[in-house]
Amino acid sequence: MLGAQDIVFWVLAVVSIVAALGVVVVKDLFRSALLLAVVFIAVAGFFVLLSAEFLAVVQVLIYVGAISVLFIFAIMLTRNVREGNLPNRLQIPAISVSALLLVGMIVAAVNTDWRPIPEAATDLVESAQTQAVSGVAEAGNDGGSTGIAELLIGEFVLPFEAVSLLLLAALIGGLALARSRGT
Amino acid sequence: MVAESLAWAIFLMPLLSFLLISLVIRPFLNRIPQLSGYLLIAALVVALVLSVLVLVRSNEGADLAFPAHTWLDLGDAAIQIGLLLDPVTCIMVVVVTGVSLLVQIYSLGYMKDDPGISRYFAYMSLFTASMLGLVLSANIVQLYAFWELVGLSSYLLIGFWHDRPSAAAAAKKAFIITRIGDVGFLLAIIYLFYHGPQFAAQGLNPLHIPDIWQAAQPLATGGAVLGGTALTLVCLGIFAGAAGKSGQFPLHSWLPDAMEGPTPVSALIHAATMVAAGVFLVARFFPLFQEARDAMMVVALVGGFTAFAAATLGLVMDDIKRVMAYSTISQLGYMMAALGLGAFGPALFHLFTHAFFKALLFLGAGSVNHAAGTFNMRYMGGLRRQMPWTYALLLVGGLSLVGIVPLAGFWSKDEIITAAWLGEGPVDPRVALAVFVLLVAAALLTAFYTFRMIFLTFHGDFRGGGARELQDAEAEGIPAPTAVTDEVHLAESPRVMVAPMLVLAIAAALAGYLANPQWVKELLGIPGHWFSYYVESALTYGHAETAPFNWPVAVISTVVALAGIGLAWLVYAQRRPSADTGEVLETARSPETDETQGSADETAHGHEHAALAPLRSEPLAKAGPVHTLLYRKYFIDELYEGLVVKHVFYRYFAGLTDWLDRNLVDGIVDLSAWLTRQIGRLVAQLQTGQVQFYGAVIVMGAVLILVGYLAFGAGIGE
Amino acid sequence: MTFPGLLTLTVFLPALAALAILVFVRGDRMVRGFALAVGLADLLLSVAVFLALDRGEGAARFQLVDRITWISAETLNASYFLGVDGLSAPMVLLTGLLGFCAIIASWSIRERVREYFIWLLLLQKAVMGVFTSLDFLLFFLFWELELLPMYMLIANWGTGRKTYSAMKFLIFTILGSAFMLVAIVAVAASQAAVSFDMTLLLEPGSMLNGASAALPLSLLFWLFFAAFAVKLPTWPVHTWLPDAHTDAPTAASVMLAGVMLKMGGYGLLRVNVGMFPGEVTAFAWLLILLGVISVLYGAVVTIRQTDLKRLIAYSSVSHMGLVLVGIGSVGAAAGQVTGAGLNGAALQLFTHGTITGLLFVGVGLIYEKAHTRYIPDLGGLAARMPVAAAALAIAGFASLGLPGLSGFVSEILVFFGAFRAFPIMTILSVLGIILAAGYILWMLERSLFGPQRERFADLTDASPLEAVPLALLVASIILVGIYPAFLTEVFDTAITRMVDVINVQATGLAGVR
Amino acid sequence: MSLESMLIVAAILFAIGLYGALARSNVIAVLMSIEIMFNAVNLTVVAFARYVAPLALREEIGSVLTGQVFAIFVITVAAAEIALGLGIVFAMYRNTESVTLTEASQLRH
Repeated sequence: MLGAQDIVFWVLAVVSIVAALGVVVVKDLFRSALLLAVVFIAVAGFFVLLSAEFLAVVQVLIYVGAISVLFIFAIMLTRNVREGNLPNRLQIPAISVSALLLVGMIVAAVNTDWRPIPEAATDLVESAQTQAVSGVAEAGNDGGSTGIAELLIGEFVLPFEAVSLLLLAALIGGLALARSRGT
Repeated sequence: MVAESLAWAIFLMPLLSFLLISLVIRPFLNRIPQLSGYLLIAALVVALVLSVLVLVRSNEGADLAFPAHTWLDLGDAAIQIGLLLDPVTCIMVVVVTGVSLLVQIYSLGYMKDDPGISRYFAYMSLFTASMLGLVLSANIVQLYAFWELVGLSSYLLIGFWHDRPSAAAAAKKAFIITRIGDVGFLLAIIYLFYHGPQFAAQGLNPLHIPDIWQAAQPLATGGAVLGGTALTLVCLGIFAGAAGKSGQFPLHSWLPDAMEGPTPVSALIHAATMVAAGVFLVARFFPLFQEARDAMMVVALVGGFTAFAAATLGLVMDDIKRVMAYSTISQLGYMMAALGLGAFGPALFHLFTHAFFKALLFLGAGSVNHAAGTFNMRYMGGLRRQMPWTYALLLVGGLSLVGIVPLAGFWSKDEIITAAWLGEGPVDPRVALAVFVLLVAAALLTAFYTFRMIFLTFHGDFRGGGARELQDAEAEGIPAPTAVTDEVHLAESPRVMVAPMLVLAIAAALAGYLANPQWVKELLGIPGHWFSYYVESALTYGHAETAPFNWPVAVISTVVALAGIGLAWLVYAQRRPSADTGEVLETARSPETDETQGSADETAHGHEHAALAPLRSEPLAKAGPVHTLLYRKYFIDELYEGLVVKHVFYRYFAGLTDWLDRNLVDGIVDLSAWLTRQIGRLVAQLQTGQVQFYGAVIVMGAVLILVGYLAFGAGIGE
Repeated sequence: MTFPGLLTLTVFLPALAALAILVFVRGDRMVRGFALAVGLADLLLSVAVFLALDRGEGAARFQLVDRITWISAETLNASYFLGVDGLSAPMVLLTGLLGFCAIIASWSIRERVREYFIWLLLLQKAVMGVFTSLDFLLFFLFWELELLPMYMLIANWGTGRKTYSAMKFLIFTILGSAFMLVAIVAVAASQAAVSFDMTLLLEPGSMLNGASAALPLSLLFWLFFAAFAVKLPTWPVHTWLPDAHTDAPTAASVMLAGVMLKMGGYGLLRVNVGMFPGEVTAFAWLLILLGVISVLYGAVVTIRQTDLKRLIAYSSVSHMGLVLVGIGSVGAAAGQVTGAGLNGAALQLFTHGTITGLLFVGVGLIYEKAHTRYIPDLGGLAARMPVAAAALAIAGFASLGLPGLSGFVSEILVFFGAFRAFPIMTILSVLGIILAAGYILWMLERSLFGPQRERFADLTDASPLEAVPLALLVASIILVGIYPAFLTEVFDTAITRMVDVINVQATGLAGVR
Repeated sequence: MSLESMLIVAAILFAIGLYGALARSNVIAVLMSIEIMFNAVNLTVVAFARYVAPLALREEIGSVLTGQVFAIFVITVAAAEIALGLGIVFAMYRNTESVTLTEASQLRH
């Protein structure tokens, strides 16, 4: 029996896979970039399905809004846009390696006993995840706010700081690299 | 009683002189050239007085045994040092200090103008100290140490004029050849130490010389601590050392070359003292040899053969010092033969007299050299007019060497020949007879070459000296010997040189009366046969008795000696040098030099005076190949140096080893390095620089890990 | 004058000085002067260590101990553990002496002076550390630490194919140390409680035994031997030595031949003889065989050399072979082993250190002034450089075993000891002294004697400062030659214990059989 | 819709991205492929967070969100990587007039 969620999942799956294939095979880089945006949006859809709404929003903001645009800029700025996405000499090794890895991953995914949480607890998880951002108290919980924000500046404060440093470094590095030599 | 410190002082005086010269005079006071000489002479005077004192005390039967001192104590490897003042030592000490003193006085004159005079006296001090240490040693390791040190001083003094390549080469040769013998000596010492437990069982020390004597004696229970093959091996080892030092065949070839050193050095080291150390060594261990008959026979035969063979070589040498050198080898052969025949007293007596007359002969040769500027007798002649003293003194020395009554050499040589004649010693009578024949033949040759030397040097007309020799060498295009100078001033040597020779001549003439003739009961307070009795009293073990005077032998040896002199007179003194002018006889030169000589002669003839004509022909050359054989010293130098050392050893053996080291042993190392580099180069091909290729390889690795995990690691997570 | 930490100070003073030079000493003259002062201070400290050693009967085996836990007892149980006994105290003295001489021999270095002296001082520190550390981990640390300065000295301040030689030296030694590391780990793991304490392994009660060892004892023995044999060096792993010596600067040659080769001999005596008494007696025949081959082979190859430094290097192979011959003396009949051979081997380490040090200082002087080490190009130097020539000649005579100089004493002790065990082998090795006379005299004849050469007309002799190391080393050679007891009585305190252990072990085995 | 189907989709996306990263010659295309791989990884992380992780749910609700925090970090790092990556692309373009990855092998020995 096919639920609404399943239908959405399948649609998203087909869209994302087709778009991803498009990204890597289409000759025109500009079109690749547009298809890449489609992949990002489909992944955002998956996030919603997985009740990670906050992440979905972040995905759309950063990937679709920023990164895709950056790519398009880059393609525009490097002149040989249209004939850029040529395959190199590693076609057969690349396909075989990827296929092998894919088979391996699928086998691993199917054969492993993941011991998922019991069906009964699913709702609880979903609501906890959904409310992660808002922090509204739930029936099974005694109302403490346990949002992502608290996790980020609490338990994960060190990685958080490290990532901020990384971003700063990337910012400076990007500037230094992109700056023309003379000035 | 003599205090131990006084006995040590005999050794320490020259050592002190060495230290003062090398640490104070040579660095700071080198501007006063004779100072070091005076210092050494003063030290030697003190040492001589002490030596005579010790000798007198010893003769009076004083107890001169001193306890040994520990030098190195490592459990059973204890090495002690001490003094052994037996009669043999006492005699040797007097000889060494006495001759050394005279030679140093002579050196003051002979080395006067040499810039290295301080160095010379430093080396001489070192030598005298080492030689005294050698004869005084009570421990065999101590003896070996001084044994090597005299070798060192000999090396330094032969190579004293180190800017002469021939001197440097001769010094090296002397050291290495004696060292070959020394290895035998060292092995004997090691072998003695090896028997340490057996020695210790009898309460003996395997390195203490009197204990070694005792060990060789038969025990009451039968056998000996050191007996049979072991004893023979030890004796042969010791004899190897002695043969090296005393220039016995086949280790004799260094001694003639050693004449490259200053003449006083030759007189002291290579005639009177150091070369006699080999004889001393065998005498020192005589109680061992007596128990080892095989070793005795070897000593006797080697000695006899050397006495004869060296004398034959002495016949043809042109260099006055080389004649003397072969004579020394020959006389040392006499002493060795005597020891081998069991004639302990005669051997030492000959050592004693030989020290005087041979030192005298060498000093005389030095005196002649001072006048003529060369050692080559072909360019001398007629010197008796200018140098009457030298001539007279050399004549005394020569007659003593030849063994003419009543000079010292007669008495000592006669005792040795008598011992061989009687053949009463421990060796087989047939061996003794063979030795007797060799020794008598050697006596004939000795007389001949000695007077050949005297006639060539002092008789006839003067033939130009060093100046002429340089001229000829230039004309023939061959390098002149480095010792030749063009300073020819025909005159008697200064008094400082003649006086020591005079003292030696007196000793060479009269020393015989210390032993013989036995029918004289007492002469000037010295009892008849004193020397032999005294020396033989050193033999605490075993027994040796000098044979009484033997008329037939005395007659035979005198006749033989006179015959030799007569022959020499016929061949050399009858000749008029002018008759030789232009007469080109085949002198025994190597074929290579012959070719150059032919053309050179013609140019040389142009400016030749009759009075200045060098002795071009050698009467003995008529013997043809025999002369060549002798002149080239039986080709032994060619065999040793040319064939064995240069080719077989250096070029082939060492060359091959060196090649293998560079190419095989190191080659394997370099090969493995090369292989590593090649493998690296091969693997580096994978380093394409293509990021995506690297990525693919990484993913491949990830796949492998994944597959591995899926296939084998199913249980890992459990 | 002894105080706690004396040994630590002795070992680490050069390192501190190196740090000081790195941080605040400026100017070449200042650096040289400072290094000289430190070298002198360290020499005095090492003399103090040598004198402070109590040689009495009841004295502790290891003295002047500095011990601090380094890695806790629960994990690796390693400690910072320094101490000296009769075997190592003379080695410390030798290192101090040669270190000082090496500093003076470096006076003419003109390039990158600061860097040079830093490496030289670090080298001295590392070698001192090897001789004094009593903890295997620390021992290994110092053992490896010495490689880097030596590599730098050869590769940067050397001559000829210097990078090749430096790399060859490095690879050979590291290969050897790799074996040693395996052995050290196995030894540490073999004990009831993991421990790197070397002193335990030297005592009969707590020595390794075959039953509990992680690897067979004979394998451990050979693993250690491999490391020490490369360093010694013994045939056939000697070929790094001629190259390294030839291309190293003078001071590095002095340190290399003078003290670093001694690390190999010291290791053999300390570890292979001290800790494996059963194995060393069982394999004595093989050790002495390698020793005899080294002695003769080294000597024969030496004769063919025409480069002064290469000649001395090969003669070192020959002379260090005698150390193995001396160690071979433990192959004597059960219970009959005496200390002579081992004492000779230990003394040979010291004497060869001073003799070769002197040879290299002398040759360094000649090279510096005559600009060549090729023997056929030399000649007649004795007249121009009497002091240097005399020093070289004395070193040469000591090297060929002339009595009165130090080489003789160690040689005769080695022969005495070894003959008890292997007579034929010993006789063969005695023949080496003839060859030694051959090559040494040939070298002296060709380089010092002969006619004076035109182009050496304005050579100058050693300056007073340059004469200091010559005089020091000559004095030590003569002192040991005339009065060897001042060293052997110290060596003997350590060697008697080893010999006792070996004899007890051997008779014990014989009893079991 | 299940964990397995989610993982399979992510795996397919990852494989496609990998293929692109290995087989494209244009640097920008390679970077885009890498972004697809990042997204695939994010997908699995979030899927695990949803289906597997909250075993400890009853003790602490926060662990449910760990997967999402990880995803946020990944997104941040991806952003930084793109910023730098494109910077390098510009630098390379400026120096060689090309953005072809196979030509960029100057760092080879």
